[in-house]
Amino acid sequence: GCGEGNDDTTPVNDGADNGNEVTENDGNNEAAGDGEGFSAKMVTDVGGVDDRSFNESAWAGLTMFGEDYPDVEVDYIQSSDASDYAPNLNRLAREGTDLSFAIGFLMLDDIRTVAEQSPDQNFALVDDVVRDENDELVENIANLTFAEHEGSFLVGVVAAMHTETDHIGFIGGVESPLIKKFESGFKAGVKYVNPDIEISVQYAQDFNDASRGQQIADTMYGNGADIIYHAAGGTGNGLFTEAIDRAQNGENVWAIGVDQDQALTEGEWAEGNVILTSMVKRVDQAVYQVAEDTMNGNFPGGEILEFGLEDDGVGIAETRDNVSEEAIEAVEEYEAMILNGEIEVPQTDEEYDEFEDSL
Amino acid sequence: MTNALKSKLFGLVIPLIAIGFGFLAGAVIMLVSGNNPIDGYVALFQGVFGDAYYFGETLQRMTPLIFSGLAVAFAFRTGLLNIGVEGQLIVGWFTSVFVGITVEAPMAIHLPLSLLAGALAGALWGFVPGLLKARFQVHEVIVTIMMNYIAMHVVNHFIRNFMLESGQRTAFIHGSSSLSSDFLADLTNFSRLHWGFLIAIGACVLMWFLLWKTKKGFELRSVGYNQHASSYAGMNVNLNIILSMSVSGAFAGIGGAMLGLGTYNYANILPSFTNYGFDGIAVALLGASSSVGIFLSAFLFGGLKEGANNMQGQAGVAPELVEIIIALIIFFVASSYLIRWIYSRLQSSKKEGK
Amino acid sequence: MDQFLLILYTIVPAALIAATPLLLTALGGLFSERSGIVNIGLEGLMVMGAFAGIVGTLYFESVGLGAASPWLGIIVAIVLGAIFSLFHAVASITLKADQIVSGVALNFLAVGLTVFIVREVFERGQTDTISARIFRTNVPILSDIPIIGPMFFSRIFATTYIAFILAVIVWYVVFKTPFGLRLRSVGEHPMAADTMGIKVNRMRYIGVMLSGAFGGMGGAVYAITTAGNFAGGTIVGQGFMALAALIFGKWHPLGAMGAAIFFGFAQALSISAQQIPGLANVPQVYMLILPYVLTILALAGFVGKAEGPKALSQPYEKGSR
Amino acid sequence: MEYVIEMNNIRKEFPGIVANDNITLQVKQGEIHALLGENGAGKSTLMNVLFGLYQPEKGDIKVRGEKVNITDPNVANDLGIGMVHQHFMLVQNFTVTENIILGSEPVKRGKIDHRKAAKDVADISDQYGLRVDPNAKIENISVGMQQRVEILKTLYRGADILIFDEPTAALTPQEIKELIQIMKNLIKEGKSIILITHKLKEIMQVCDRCTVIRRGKGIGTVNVAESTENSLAEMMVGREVTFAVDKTDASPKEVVLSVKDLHVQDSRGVDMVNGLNLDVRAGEIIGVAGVEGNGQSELIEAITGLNAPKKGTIHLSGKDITSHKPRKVTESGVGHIPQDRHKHGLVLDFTVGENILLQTYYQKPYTSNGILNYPKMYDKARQLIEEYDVRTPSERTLARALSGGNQQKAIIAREVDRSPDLLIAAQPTRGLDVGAIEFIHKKLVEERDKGRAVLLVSLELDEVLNLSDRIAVIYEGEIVAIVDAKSTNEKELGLLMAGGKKEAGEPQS
Ligand SMILES: Nc1ncnc2c1ncn2[C@@H]1O[C@H](COP(=O)(O)OP(=O)(O)OP(=O)(O)O)[C@@H](O)[C@H]1O
Ligand SMILES: Nc1ncnc2c1ncn2[C@@H]1O[C@H](COP(=O)(O)OP(=O)(O)OP(=O)(O)O)[C@@H](O)[C@H]1O
Ligand SMILES: [Mg+2]
Ligand SMILES: [Mg+2]
Repeated sequence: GCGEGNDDTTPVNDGADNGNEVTENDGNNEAAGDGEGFSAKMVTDVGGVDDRSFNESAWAGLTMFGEDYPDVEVDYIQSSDASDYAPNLNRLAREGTDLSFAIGFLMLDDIRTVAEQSPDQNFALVDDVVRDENDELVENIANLTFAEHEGSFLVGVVAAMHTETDHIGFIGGVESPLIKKFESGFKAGVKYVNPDIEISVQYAQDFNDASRGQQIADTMYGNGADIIYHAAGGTGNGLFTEAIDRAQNGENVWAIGVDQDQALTEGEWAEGNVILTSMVKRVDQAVYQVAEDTMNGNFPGGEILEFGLEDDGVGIAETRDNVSEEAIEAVEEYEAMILNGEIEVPQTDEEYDEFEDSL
Repeated sequence: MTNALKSKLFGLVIPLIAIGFGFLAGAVIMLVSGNNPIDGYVALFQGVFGDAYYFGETLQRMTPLIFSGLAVAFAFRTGLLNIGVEGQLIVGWFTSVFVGITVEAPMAIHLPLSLLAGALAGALWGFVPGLLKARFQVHEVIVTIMMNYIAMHVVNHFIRNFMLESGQRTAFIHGSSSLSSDFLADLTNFSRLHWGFLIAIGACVLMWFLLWKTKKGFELRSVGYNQHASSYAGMNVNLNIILSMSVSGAFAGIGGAMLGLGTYNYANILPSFTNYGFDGIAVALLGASSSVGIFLSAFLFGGLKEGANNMQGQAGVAPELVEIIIALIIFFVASSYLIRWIYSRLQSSKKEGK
Repeated sequence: MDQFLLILYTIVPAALIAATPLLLTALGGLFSERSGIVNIGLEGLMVMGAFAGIVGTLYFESVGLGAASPWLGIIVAIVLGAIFSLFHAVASITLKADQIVSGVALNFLAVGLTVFIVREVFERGQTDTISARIFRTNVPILSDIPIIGPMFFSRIFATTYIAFILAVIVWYVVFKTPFGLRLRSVGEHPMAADTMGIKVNRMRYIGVMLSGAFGGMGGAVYAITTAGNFAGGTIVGQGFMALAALIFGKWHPLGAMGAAIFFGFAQALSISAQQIPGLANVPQVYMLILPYVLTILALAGFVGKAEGPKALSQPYEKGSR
Repeated sequence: MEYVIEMNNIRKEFPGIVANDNITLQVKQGEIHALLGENGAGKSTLMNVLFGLYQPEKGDIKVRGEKVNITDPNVANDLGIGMVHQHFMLVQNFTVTENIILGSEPVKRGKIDHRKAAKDVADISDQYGLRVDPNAKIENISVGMQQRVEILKTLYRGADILIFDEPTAALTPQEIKELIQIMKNLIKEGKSIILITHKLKEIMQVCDRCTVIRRGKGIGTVNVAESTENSLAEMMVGREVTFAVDKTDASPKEVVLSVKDLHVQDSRGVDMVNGLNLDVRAGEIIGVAGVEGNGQSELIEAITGLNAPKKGTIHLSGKDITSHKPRKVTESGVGHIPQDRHKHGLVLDFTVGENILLQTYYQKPYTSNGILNYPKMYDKARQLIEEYDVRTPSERTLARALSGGNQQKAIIAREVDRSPDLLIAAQPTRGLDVGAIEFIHKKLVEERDKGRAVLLVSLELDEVLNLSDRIAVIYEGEIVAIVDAKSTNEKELGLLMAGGKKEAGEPQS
């Protein structure tokens, strides 16, 4: 959920991996099971298609969709900066794309405008909900959201079970309602396990300042926190650097990754990995599912789809080498409680305050 | 006379040659990296001229660039390097949107008021380094760099705490302060082209007029070239420095208003700089700090950036290539010495040949 | 009191670490500007250095050089930075381009080129993360000194010490050696230098290339010690801050060192303050803008006029005046 | 081997101009050889060719009989040629020693050996009687001192052929005297000298032979002993030149400028003017004579509003203008020809026309309602260019491209045309050739005769004596004496300028 960073990385599809041709589309949305003539494409936000975050994940979902249905056409366009969103969405619409994904809530306003202008085409927004002037959902936009708070709750549980200092940290990127979901859910998870654990929270107000991330982590660890969770994109790199450094120094500190199974790409050093676990967000599955449904004539236009624990839309990462048996058991237990409604995970500051009072 | 004409013509030819060289180098890079340069450039040009929509977007995109270019150039003419256009643009964006949201008035009042607010905010952001330069001889480059960061954080703070509507942005401005134009949008197939484009053209004329046709402009240029002689001639050097930075900031501020009142109709929390200000440095320098030059180079910039999106979609060429091409064009323009040298070589060998 | 010291024990090392890339790059800028060539392209040189440092480290890691990899990566960055700076040198010295324009072009080129190459090599917009790291160290014995030890000699990267030692070396070279005298003369009065038989353009090439080497090192140190990988957004603005440090320090190596520490300190303070009881409730925006406001106040208050080398930004043409 | 230097048929072109056209210069061992010519005649160019800064298109150079190819100053240095440039080639914020050793520094373990350097410099300065403070920064020492540093630079490198390009233009009379002595010492030590100067008197005084060039062409070489000032001038300009300023007696009227008890500090806060009193009347030229640095600049700055006085009053035609802004002072009727025309007088990157309007651009008809009227401005500029004989291709040519004399004429046109009640002329002829000097002197006298008050500040005693009606001697920020120009002489002035009292003549410390 932290692709808002200004990662100027905008790699390109050199055609090899997606084997698509630009085909003239007659604009008709025939819903055919074999996918003949069906096209699903996406516009990345400035993070780029390989941001090791939700853009990459979304593209993985589309790619898989393309592999499973060889006759469909999948593709993406990357945005170099925020002013590219509207033209890029328009570009897809103009090409007659059957289903255009906008990856990231930053495209909320742009997708609304474009969708209004191209009422015959289907769109989907990842991470937010589009409403028109009358506060109604838009017919030709599907809204894909995730229960980041629930996933964050679970890694909060893991953190609470592992902390030895009873002090845990959270580093946010730029403060926004989305990142607040991560923060609130995480804090709730920690407190649910042990209300006495101290939690330090700091926002870097930047998704790309590793130096800031490192210093925040340094201060948090220095003040006694031993596990830090981040939802801060590139700023999080500083957290990992700091954690590795301290681990190398013999300190028992951990970091928790976000969006993807970050232990696979980050956190490694000579004697192991400082990433305790990660909160993954399965944008790939969500995208795949919506694309498939649309192809089959079931476009969920005007609906809000929330991908949560239930359908594995969010959860803790596969890599759990560092997580104790106990913690995993606890996670499973709490997951069940969330699913059956016993625990209502907070998403905002207000909800969190209520939640904390209720403990 | 013919000599003067010749040198003027030559001044026009150099950027063209430079642009040619830049594209040539881009083609070589495409070849080396396994792309087809012809496909790439066809896609690039189609991405600008291929459809009224893209063309409209290109014009929309160049609008703030014109302003940031003018801002840099205006200060430059007065001997000041304004690296703070970025910050001035950000506060201009925010303030114009603030007025656009909070004030209710008929369009005839509201729109100019919002633009003015943007201009004033930008001017204030330019005034500070100008004042410090005039009063304490503090180097404007450092102060403007610092002011950029201050602008971004302060604006984000205001939006986050007082004006946040959905996601990371403020509410939409009232229609009465919006530059958006159904007419222009229809004309260009729903692009976001807005009336600000005409204001930008007006601003080019205004800068040219200010600098070359007014008394103040005469003083500003004079101070830019020689502060000592200017003060001997009775001009108030400090006042002119402050004025220059403020006007420069005002241009930048209106550039921000173009985004706030035209392109987006809201302001949002900026996770990082917009880069319009920094691009403005390049636009101004490529345009030789002249109004016409800035207009053309803003078009080149806007077009390249717009076309880059099509280039990746249609020809599979990375959009960074455009950045490389821009860098090389700037390089060749700056190194016009090289072009002149080659030219004079050609001339003399022609002579010898006869 | 203890509380206060504990805070300093966090802030001071953090400040020194944050100052390191700025200082290195500012020292580079010093060589270039002292020779009379404005270098607004420091940002681009840092980008190139960060790129080369990370790619170099990854390469040496992959061929099994282990802990030596980041150091070799830094050396690669120094060399590549120096080579890349030739772009600025050729344009502004040989081709007599406007030095600001050429620097701006360099910045554009660095970002475009590195990301383009990263894509070619890694087939994605960012590199892998390095796993061979440079770690913070405690200096034996010195770190045991009370108060001073935990502040200055604990948990600091070796690169930080290297940067500070380099600042002193640069000061010595620039102000005590014939090379330094010639370099400065070229930046002050190139024609005078020319009449004394000094090759003006050659000195300027050396100045710019040194700025490339140092800027490259600065970028690499940042990327290797802090970011861990390279992407287009790894270096955003640090080069401009280094330029500010250079001017703030009045084009003097030790001045630049002071300025870099000042920036680092202000940043560390602004970050740590939020976790200091009492300061934690100050609205964050004040802390975020603190480094920049402090800098402006310092400049207006006591640093004041900074005059650069006299011939700065003027191309040298034999016989002109 | 009669000639140490032989430059044969030298040709050097600049874009659009032939600066040296087939010039031949032959210098004998042990002589002081003068090179004479109008501004822009090509003297500096010729010397820069000899020194290796420029490559000639044609011609050859022989040094001590051997043909050489001087590709850069290093080669010239190796051949024993040293040059003292017209515009000093000194790094302002370096010390004297650093400037001298630059490029051939004594080194000890990688570090500049300052001790040895200081000793070497001291040795040479003793040998030739060139006193300098080796540790002083150039920016803090006088022009005369700076010149000695320039000479020491060449000697330090073992030069025995020295080129002096207009060395006396910026010197005080005392310094000129010392320089002449130094040159004579150098000849005694076996050196040869090429001297460029516009001051015929100096040529007559020290030179053996003189080569004259005009508009890039060699006119000829003569023995100085067989020539007169007039004959040299004629050779140079191509017509007869009058030296004496042609003027009638002054008829002073009411007081225009009245300065009372003026105290002024310079930019560093040092007291430079200390209780100065001075009246200038309409219809007279008052010359301020004094050694440089005795408060002349500060006096002018205070009058023109560039520097607010600490104490005292300045009245113009009875109106108090103390501490008024420059613009107001100008409008009250003050014209000012500043001493440094490049720094203060002109915006070199503006056109000649714009420069000519630099004081009046904001007035009608050039500006109305804040809008400039360029056609009117250029009309005016053309008229003045004509009237004041400013030689420029057009009014739209950049001021930078004009020769010093013509730049000065443009400034004079600008300042005089406004008919100011008070005209302040600071060093109005510095570095100009006799033709231009003649013109400027004539203009100043004309203004006086029109009833203007003229305040002339000059380091050139001849000029002060020739032009002024009364002479005010300034010493340590005070006017110590006012003498009648006709009844005084150089000797008396010299004494007064050095702080001697008029009657008693006893020197103060
Ligand atoms: N670098 C240059 N580029 C172009 N033209 C030049 C250059 N230097 C000199 N000139 C031209 O060459 C001619 C001779 O110039 P030079 O400096 O030799 O004159 P000069 O005799 O030394 O004059 P002065 O008495 O004023 O010192 C002038 O007309 C001038 O315009
Ligand atoms: N780069 C140049 N381009 C064109 N003309 C030049 C250049 N450099 C010098 N000149 C011209 O050379 C001539 C003589 O130059 P010189 O350096 O001798 O100055 P000058 O006329 O004596 O003035 P001053 O002594 O007051 O500086 C002038 O006409 C001057 O404008
Ligand atoms: Mg000359
Ligand atoms: Mg001269």
